[in-house]
Amino acid sequence: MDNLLSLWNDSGLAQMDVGQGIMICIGLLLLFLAIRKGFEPLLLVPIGFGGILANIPGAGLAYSAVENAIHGGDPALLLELGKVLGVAVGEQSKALLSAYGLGGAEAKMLATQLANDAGFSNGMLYSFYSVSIASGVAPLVIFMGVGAMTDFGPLLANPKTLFLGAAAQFGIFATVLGAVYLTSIGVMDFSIADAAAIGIIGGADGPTAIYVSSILAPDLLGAIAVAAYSYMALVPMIQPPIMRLLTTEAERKIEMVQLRPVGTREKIIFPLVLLLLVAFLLPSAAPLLGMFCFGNLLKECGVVDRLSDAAQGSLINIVTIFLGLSVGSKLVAAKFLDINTLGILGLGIIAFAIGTASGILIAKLMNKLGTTPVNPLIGSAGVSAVPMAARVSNKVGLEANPHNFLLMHAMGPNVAGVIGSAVAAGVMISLVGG
Amino acid sequence: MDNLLSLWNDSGLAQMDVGQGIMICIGLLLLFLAIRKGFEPLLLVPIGFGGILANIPGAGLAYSAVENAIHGGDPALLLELGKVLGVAVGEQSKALLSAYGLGGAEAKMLATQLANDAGFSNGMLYSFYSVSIASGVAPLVIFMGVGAMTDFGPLLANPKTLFLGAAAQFGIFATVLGAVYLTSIGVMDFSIADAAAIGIIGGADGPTAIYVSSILAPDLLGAIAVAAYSYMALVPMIQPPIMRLLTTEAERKIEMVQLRPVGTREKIIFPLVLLLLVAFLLPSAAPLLGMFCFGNLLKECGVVDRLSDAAQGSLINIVTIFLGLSVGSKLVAAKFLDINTLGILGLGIIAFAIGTASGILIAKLMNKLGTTPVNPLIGSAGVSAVPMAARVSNKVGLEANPHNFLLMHAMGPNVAGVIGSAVAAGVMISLVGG
Amino acid sequence: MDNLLSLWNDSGLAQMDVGQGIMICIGLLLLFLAIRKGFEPLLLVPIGFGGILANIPGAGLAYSAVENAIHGGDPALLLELGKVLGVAVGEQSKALLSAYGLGGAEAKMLATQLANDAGFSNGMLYSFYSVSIASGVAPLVIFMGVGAMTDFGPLLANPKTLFLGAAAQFGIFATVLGAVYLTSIGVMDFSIADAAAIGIIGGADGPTAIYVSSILAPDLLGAIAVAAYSYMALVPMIQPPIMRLLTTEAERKIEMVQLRPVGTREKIIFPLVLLLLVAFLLPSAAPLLGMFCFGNLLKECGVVDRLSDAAQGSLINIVTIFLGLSVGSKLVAAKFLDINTLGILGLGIIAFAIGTASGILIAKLMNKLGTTPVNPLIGSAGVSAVPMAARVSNKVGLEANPHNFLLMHAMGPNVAGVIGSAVAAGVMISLVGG
Amino acid sequence: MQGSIVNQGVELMLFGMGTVLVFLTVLVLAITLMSWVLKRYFPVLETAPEANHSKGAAAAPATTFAAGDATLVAVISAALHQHRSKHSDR
Amino acid sequence: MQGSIVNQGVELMLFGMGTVLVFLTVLVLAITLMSWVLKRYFPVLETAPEANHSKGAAAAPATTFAAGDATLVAVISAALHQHRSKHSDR
Amino acid sequence: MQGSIVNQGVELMLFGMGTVLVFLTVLVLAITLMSWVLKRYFPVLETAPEANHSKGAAAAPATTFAAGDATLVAVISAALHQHRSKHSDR
Ligand code: NA
Ligand code: NA
Ligand code: NA
Repeated sequence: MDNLLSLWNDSGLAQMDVGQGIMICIGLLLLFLAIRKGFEPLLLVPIGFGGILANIPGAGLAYSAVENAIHGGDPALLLELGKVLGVAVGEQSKALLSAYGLGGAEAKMLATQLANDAGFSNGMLYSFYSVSIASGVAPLVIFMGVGAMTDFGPLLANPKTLFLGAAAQFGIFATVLGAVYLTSIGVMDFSIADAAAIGIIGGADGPTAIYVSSILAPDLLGAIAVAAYSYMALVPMIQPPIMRLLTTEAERKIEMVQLRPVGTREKIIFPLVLLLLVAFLLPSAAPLLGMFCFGNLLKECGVVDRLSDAAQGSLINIVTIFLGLSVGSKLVAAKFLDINTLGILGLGIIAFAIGTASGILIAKLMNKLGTTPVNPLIGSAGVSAVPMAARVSNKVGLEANPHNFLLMHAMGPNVAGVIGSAVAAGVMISLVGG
Repeated sequence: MDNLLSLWNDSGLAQMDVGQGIMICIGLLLLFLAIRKGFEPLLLVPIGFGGILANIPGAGLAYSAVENAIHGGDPALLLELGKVLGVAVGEQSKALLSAYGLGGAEAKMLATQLANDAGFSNGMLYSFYSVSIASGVAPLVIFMGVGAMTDFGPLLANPKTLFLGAAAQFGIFATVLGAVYLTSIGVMDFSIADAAAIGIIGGADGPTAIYVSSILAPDLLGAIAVAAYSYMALVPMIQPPIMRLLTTEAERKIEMVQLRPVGTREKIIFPLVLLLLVAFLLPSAAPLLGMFCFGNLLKECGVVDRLSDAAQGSLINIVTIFLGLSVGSKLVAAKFLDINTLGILGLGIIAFAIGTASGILIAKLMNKLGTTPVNPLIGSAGVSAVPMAARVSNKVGLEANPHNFLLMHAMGPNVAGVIGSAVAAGVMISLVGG
Repeated sequence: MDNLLSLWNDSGLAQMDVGQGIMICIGLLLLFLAIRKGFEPLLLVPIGFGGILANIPGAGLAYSAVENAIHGGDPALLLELGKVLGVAVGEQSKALLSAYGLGGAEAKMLATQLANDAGFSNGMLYSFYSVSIASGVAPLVIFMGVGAMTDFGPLLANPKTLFLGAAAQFGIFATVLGAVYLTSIGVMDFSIADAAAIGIIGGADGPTAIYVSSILAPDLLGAIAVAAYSYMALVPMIQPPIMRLLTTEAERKIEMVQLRPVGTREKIIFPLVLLLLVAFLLPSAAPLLGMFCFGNLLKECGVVDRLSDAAQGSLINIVTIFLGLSVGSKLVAAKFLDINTLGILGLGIIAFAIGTASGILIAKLMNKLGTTPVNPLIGSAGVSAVPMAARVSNKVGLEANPHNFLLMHAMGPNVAGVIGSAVAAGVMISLVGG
Repeated sequence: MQGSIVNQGVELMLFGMGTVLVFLTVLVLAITLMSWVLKRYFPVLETAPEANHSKGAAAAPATTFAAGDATLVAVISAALHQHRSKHSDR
Repeated sequence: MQGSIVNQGVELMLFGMGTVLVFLTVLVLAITLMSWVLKRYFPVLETAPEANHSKGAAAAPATTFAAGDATLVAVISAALHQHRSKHSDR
Repeated sequence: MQGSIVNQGVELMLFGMGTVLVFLTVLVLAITLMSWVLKRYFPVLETAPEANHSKGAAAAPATTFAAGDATLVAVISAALHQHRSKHSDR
């Protein structure tokens, strides 16, 4: 009879709260969007599934050993935990959790020892998160793989498109402003680090967003990653209206000059040039752009195809599985079901829109100032969201002029946008993170 | 001359004891069975090889830094270790080892610091074991890969076969009873947690057995894993006599109705249904069944083939290598050469036999009660041992009736058995492990 | 304005010192040699790139959290660090760094806690190094992959060629003598452990050299690995003059007897025989040769092709990426730009030359003593550098006699050299490392 | 004490086997319900995703292949084999 | 305090956007310089490595293919398809 | 002190080189013994596993290929090339 009670008490139905139910539904929704609607499935399937796992009541998969001990420990253990965490006797588990979150390394170690001795251990997703994201490794490895899949040929053929990639990053910083404004008027409650992490959604680049959030705002990581990947999937819906609004039919019909062929040596030297500029100008962007350049060099140098294949094949696939599940571990009800999440979702879409608009407007300016014709539609590709945004530029261009193939032209600003947002990430980590 | 002595003292021959010699022979035997007789070679080749490595005298590959320090340290170091582990001066290394095994997290950390400072480090296999099994990660990742290789079509076409998968788990619990009985009459010395871990051999599912043992009875893990994989390889010898004994010729000739085709959407939704049931009813099974469902969803959803291929390809292969070597690290003489190992081997085969019999008997019952004909031979496939047990059902069926193809029908109970033993694992972890 | 200053102070140009500039140039040189000249690109591309990353001023990618805290912390933090590391107040960061390097495990842990609490974390490359090399795992896994790619057929067909593989290891020990001699006359400053690690360059085997250095001389690892891989790439230039000098035209023309075919069973049993010899005679070589034999058994046993493919495919490729970057992390200016590095480079090439000469001379002796003809050119392949040295033997042989195909005959001493240097590594770890 | 561990074993068996049975019974019900709901309320959609998964019917060109050209088929497949055996050395 | 975080945000925007622009402008200059140097000082070498990368021109045999043999092409590609569809089941 | 490290080096050389020689000599003996035992006591089994490993002789179909059909071979290989160059763009 005791066992029956114990089984029932251990069961999910007995421990479920409303928040967890809602989060499980959100996880199912993400899976539906990913599988049925094709929303960035490579990330959103693991994230959605991880979100469901993280909210299984009583399983504690997303919690550390100490958090699990605080949720499930007996009063004697809580008393001891309170001692090492400096919380007065009689206070609730919430105070313990917050003291653990804010505690120094020594207090954390002592609390972990107590929890382990009492038989509590880290949840599966918590372990995945520690190894893959808290260490910073997974987003960097994925960025290396992205580098090994990126062709900088179009960018090298027309380096001026880098300006479009720069312009589109205005979406990032405008969003930072928006976030601090919402805080200043008391609607939301974001720190400047939170605001910077939210802004990076406008970079339209998943691994960059996850990397920055893991450093500047780990608590918001779940919402930021979900927003970033969802809006990247929605690019074909978000961008075209803005593109049509800001360009004339004549501009959309502009045909661009055929790109010159780019030599192997240029492609090999480019990642090294970029790396050296990062080294000299912005070391805080070195992990992200360093791994990106490394992946690209593996691909272009032509003598290490084994490594290049691993970087863009088995390695990135394996890491994506754990990265996705780990992001899902941040979708626990207590942290996700919050007014701030709504703010993040709202600000994120504004970031995409402003980035798109900035890219187009600067492209129009370049078209006015320069001699070679620039179709402003390629400006929107500067937000990155590779290669979706470039395809959108091509599609809207074809609608206006069926002989106008913008895809390769848009790939220049598209990959420039990746570099641009990594640079922005470096600046923010340097200014806000230290 | 000192060097010559030092080299000789370091050599294996000088340090070898009988137990290590026997264990090396057992390792060679496992390799022979795996390579020559085809006994589950994917696991038994690494396990056998790891077993040999673990017993190399003087190498200490399977020991932690502290254990290596206790074996090889000078008296001054042993004195200091004794202090932090609370063992009186003058006692032997055996007391130190046992105090280290039972010690709290803090004592372990201090002892490790002492051992590291004295130049001792973790053995290679100990490191593999910590990362892959003690963390719980490797069996879970392999279970994900198994999920990505499993087709639930036959089960969905005929859900009633789940009862056969349930029935066969009786082998697990009957074996638990056997183990506690042997303990109660003083023949063996198993705790209830040991008994539960031994019972899971009857689940005929390698990763589940390793996962449960790593939590409930790490000391017995080597013997349990070896028994589980050996008996899975022996299924074509263990099951047919029992199947022929419990069925009549007429029953074995029963032809089953062609299975209905199962749609893609059913296959996509099934892992989510299973996950939600686990979440609501048995959260302690969430890690195992969660990863299993995740792998299956990756495979079935059709939009993340990269991840599905990684899960059932490079990732599972890599993890299998380290899992096997790590299991081998538990084949050290001191722990394996024990009367309890004989008990485990004996109880394990009983578990298989009872599971087989239960599955067949329930299948006979279903045949009596229901209207659609059920060939009782598919009941034995409920023990899992995928896909060997299903093939055995098919083979025995063909012997009785050359037109009777039971393979697809037996795949239903076969994969049901995987779910059933994972559920049993969850119950045992919930009741015994907490 | 503060931000502008902060950005400038964070930039690489403001923090760059001459040493870092030189090391970045060395990194670029390694990349040039690897990509343009084909110098062992699989390792030297990641090593060169890692070397550049490690020397990005201000990024601290190759430093631990504590080292980063010492470089960038405020005086209060340095004071606290000084306390736990036992350094008097007012001393400089250099004293802190050296105290941290020499400190015990407890002092290191306390210092790490302080650094983490102050917001400093391990650099990316430092993390890679800890996980892949300091743990010893990466070289061992690569050795397993090399084992899975090695065919022992030619060695088994003509076991006497093992003597050539033994002879060539004289280069290792002669170099040890050279290193201690240079130290004794005051030119260099190597400990006996350093000398042993430098000698292993003569083993002409990358993972063995990295494994031994990581244990005996971690500070010299960067220079040793760079020397080992560079000279392996230079084998076609280093060896032929020595080969021509030590052999007569008539000797170079000697045609060898066709090798007998070797059966599958011999190939399966060989790695086990080798493993047992290691277990009985030289346990300190067990990690290296154990993993090597394991990889070879996976390949030859024919029943675990999945695992063999993983070991020589995705797994070795992934590990190579991180091993290379991690080796690069040891190319920091402070440690590499040192007179000792010149000594290592000079001694390394002497090791290759002596190894080559010893192999050839012993081959000449075998030719004199035995009845079956031995072409002395295959002796040089005993240094390993698989398969480059065997190809060099073949090429020089073809120059003397266009019908003289030595490739398969040279593969015997070639793989024997791998075993020989792993044995030498075991002896040195046993005698010097303990 | 000896009775105690046997009691624990019996309890573990009863609750364990009970849970397995209850869980798998609920799963049978859930699967049956799922299949019924899909068949009843979303019948048309079923074929579409199936077709998406079949990935370009390779059968079509094969059926345009004139029967009786057995010799040609043999020649071509020999060429294929030869071609492959040449290139598989790489 | 409220003003303060807005100020921080404005500063972050100015310095951040400025750095992005400066960095990418320098990158444009560096790329242009690199391409110019390569074109100006190492012009001959360029074609060689390109050829190395193209890995055996598959075009040549195709162009020797006599036009008008459309039927044969159809037959052969059908054979190929059949061959593949047979072997893709594995 | 200076003499001491040289002595250590000499000792390391003697014992190291000695161990390498002894170990590899024992290995030579062990290999020779193994091969002899296999040949002497298990001679018949040897061919069977070898055959298992050769994995389907691809040569047979190629030899049935009639000589003199050089033109057809050229046509077919051109078709193959064309087919591949078309599909390698993916
Ligand atoms: Na971007
Ligand atoms: Na089972
Ligand atoms: Na060697």
